[in-house]
Amino acid sequence: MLIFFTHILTHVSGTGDLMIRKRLISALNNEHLQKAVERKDMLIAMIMLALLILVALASPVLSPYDPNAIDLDNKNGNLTSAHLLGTDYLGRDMLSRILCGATTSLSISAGVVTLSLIVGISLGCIAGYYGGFVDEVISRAIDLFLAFPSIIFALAMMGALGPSILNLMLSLAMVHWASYARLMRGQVLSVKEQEYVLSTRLLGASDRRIMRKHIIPNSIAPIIVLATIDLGHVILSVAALSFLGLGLPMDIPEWGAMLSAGKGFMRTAPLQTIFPGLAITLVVVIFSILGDGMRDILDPHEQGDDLY
Amino acid sequence: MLEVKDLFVEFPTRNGSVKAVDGVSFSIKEGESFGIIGETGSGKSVIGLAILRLLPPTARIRGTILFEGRDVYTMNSREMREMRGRFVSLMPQNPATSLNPVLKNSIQVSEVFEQHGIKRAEGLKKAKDIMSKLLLTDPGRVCDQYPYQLSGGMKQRLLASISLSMHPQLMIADEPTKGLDNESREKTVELFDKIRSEYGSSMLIITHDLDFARDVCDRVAVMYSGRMVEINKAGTIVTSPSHPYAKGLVQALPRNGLVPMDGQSPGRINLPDGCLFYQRCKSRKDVCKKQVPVMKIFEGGRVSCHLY
Amino acid sequence: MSSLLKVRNLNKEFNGARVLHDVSFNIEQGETLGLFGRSGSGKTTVGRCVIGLENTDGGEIVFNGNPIIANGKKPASGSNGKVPGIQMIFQHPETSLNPRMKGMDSILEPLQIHNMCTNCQMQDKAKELADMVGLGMEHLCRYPSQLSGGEIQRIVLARILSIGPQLIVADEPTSMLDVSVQAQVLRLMKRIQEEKEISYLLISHDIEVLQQVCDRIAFLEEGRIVRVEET
Amino acid sequence: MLVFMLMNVLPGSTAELMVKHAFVGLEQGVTDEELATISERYNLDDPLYLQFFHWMEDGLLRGDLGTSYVYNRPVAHLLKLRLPATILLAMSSMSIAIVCGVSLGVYSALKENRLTDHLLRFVSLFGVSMPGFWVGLLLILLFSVKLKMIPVTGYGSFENLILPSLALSIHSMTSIMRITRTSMLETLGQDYIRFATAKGLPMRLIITRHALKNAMLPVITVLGFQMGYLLGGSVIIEQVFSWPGIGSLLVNSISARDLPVVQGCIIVIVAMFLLVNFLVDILYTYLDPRIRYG
Repeated sequence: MLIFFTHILTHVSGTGDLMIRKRLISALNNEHLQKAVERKDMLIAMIMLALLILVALASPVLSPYDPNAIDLDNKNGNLTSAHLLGTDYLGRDMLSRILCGATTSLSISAGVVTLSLIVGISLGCIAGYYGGFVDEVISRAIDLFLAFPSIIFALAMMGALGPSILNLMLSLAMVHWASYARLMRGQVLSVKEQEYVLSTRLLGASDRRIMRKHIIPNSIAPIIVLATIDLGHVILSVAALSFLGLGLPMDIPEWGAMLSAGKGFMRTAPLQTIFPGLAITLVVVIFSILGDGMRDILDPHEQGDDLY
Repeated sequence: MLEVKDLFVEFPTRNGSVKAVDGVSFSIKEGESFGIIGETGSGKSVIGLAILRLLPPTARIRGTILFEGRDVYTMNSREMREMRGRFVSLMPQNPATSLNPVLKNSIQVSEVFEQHGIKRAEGLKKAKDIMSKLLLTDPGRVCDQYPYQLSGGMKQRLLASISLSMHPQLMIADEPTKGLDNESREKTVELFDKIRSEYGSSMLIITHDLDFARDVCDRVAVMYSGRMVEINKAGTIVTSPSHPYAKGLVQALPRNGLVPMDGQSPGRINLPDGCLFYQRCKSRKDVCKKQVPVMKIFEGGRVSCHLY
Repeated sequence: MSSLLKVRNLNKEFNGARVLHDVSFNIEQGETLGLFGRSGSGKTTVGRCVIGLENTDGGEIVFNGNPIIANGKKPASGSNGKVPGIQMIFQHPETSLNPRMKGMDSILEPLQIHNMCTNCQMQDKAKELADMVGLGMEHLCRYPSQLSGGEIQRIVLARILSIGPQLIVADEPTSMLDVSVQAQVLRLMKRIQEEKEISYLLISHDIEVLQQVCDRIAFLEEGRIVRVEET
Repeated sequence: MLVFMLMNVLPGSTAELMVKHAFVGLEQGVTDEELATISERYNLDDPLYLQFFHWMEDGLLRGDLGTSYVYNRPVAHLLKLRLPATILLAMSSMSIAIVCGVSLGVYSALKENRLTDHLLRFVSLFGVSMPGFWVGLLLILLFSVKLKMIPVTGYGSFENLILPSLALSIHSMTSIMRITRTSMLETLGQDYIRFATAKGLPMRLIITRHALKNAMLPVITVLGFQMGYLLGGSVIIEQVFSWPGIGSLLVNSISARDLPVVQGCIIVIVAMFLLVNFLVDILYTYLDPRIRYG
């Protein structure tokens, strides 16, 4: 099953990939961006996101200590000048671990979402546009994968595959692509019947061109909104999995793992459980605000002030 | 019966406030059927909604609307509720979306009676005989069905019977013939004649269909970009209007040779001063550009144009 | 000179019910044929069959001498059954243009599809098409949601004219428009007909419009052509 | 079926992997013949489809889902033991989520753009973003450690149900609230609401009779998905509160590589998920006549 799945992935992602890149570039540089800046909450969220990405990229430089450096003599230390956010049960500096944690979480969730976006959009588009047998097969696959609550499926996969970043990304992506595919398929089915698609086909346009120029731009909006919010959800899932000890190997600093480590020492050093949780919440909040904002901006009849 | 003096309605939007109604005054006498003709976006529907205070909260309204001598905008909500449905009723624009899709027809018909102090069973009986008066086949069955099971024409008749249930003194009909083909338009004319003969209530009919107005209304007003340009007997307006715009409208009718007027109505955010029809008026004078023409009595009707 | 379009006993079934019964008519070069019928008489289906959007159950359609449908089946020729010579205008302006494309791109798209002229010519070709349908450049850089119904139908017309069709099937092109705008659009279509020698199949339920605009009118009731009159 | 295929086709022969891990705790290397006896006892060597039929045949037909490697007792028995706990937790958090979510959603929609609306939206923003287990930890920290009011773990009395169900329901409650609010606002803008006001109906009646029913349709469709999220979350919350449900059994058996138990748990959870979705569909057809008569 897995080998079969990765085979479609490589083949399909070739076509899907180029479609996505071109669409995202053209969608973002026109007036959507100005509108985004207009809205206060979007502005704040975008600034915080930029900050977040900066931190994630530069975390090795930024963090004062090596996140994995064990220093047993001041275990569970509280806030001191040396360790701004205290230390965990192995004496590792919390601040640097949280900063590096940002890198892991963001990179994993970005990877998972892009992976599932590529697969979801291509399969959804193909299923919606061509219909018939292809549609049947893909829809059955979608129902199959959606039958699982996402974390359960990922849990089972991680259990079997063993902890590693690739396995984590793969198992999460295997669940998320289905929701994108289903949303995309629904959008394509409705857009396909619109009169401007029919007239373009009459003008002799090829299927590929119709898909690229007309169908995807008009059905991509809700997918982008879902993807933005999903970025947050994936981080939650990653944290949950590593909280259960099934996520990443121990040496990679991860917020969820920190929380589960800190759980044991709640009475003596409660701070260890508060900061990582706060970090997770903050990141997910940013993505939720961005997601809501995107929904209003990309809304078709928000284009301009329509003629009264 | 109904007196509207200098009604102004503005909708603030992102880039400026749209002046939907720009100083409209007219009155409807007891038992009279008054028509308002105007093209899409001339603000005619806004007047209907303004009378029943159904405009969205963002709308800024100036001017007075007197119903039976009482100013609608000084009524408190209880009085207002008393007036709606009992004294003034609305027949909405598109019957398809004006019926609650998930509620049985019987509830939607009888709730008007309940609201005005009549028990449901008796209300239902009254509703049924109104329906049969309006040539609605088998009212009993219709009541047990859901709105989506009715055809367009039947929905319209159901709406008519709902709005007539309390024998209102004034019925406001908003675009009853929108999107209907010739044959069902004749049926609507027949329906309105029946309503007038059966109930004798005075009517405010908002439409863009000149022939329909001629067949159903006593007096007709022509609206252009939020202002009334001419008010006269229905017959004269349709055959020999005096205002240039009204003339243009009549000549553009298919049977009069489809003579088009050039240009479009002006943008509604910053209205040009002087007569709004200036750019498109063939017999314009330079005074039209500067001064807003005032309503003058002319040949049994009133017209607002510098030519007279 | 043989007629531009010959339709011989066209039949169509729609989940069991027969919608069209042996519909036959032909359209001469440069003529406007009206197709009158009440709603539900099957007039839109006739238009969609001629255009190739719907497949038919029997009958022939010969366009400009070469058959596009022979006894109900599309012969192998033609780009998946769509003949570039025939184009269609739809009834609802708000869905006739891609909401995400500015007017300019919609007009130029057919040219790009058949890459009929280089990019530098694109600009003035667009200008020329816009003038032909009476639109200024400022309309071209607006999104469809910022345009009125009449302006959208003009852009649709310009878009179709860019590849020089011979027959345009118009399915109630102006029924959603106001009276004055309808007059402007129909006048425009007549003017283009004279300039470009285009013939129209105008489908409508408004007999007055047809009498005013068409040379001949075919009356359709319950899927049958009952009579054809000269206007 | 998918569950079985999935677990077995994965890289590395599961049997060998399983056995090695299961006994790594006890002693170091696993000699080959020990390996042989183990796999023979659990007939792991014969080809997959035979294993599958074997498992299907005695599993689903006679409810004997094989025996657990670790506890050495029939899986079905284990599951039966733990099922009520999970159902109790899921039901209670589901009801909290629905009741509060819907009412707050409607409330904030009615008070649109006023203080309460903005406040609720701000709180819900954080509610949705907080990871379930962190909320659990915070609750423990607050209630038990600091205020020493409610026992942290344990099962049985009503008290220890409060914290876990609250923690689990916060996420679903806030997302249900947001969805209700948007769909309520959308419904209030419809023509039939304006027509109802034109009939002179009081606002209260319009909301209860007309608006609410229509606004619930999109909420119900998403309910199914939310319940899935709830079940997923319960796995984690049970770990935090060491709540003896199927979730914690699943987690322990995964880390203990206890194959039949893992499969059993997943099947039960998926079954519950499908059951809830099925109920949601029925509710949907009941509410929306258009679908019932189709």
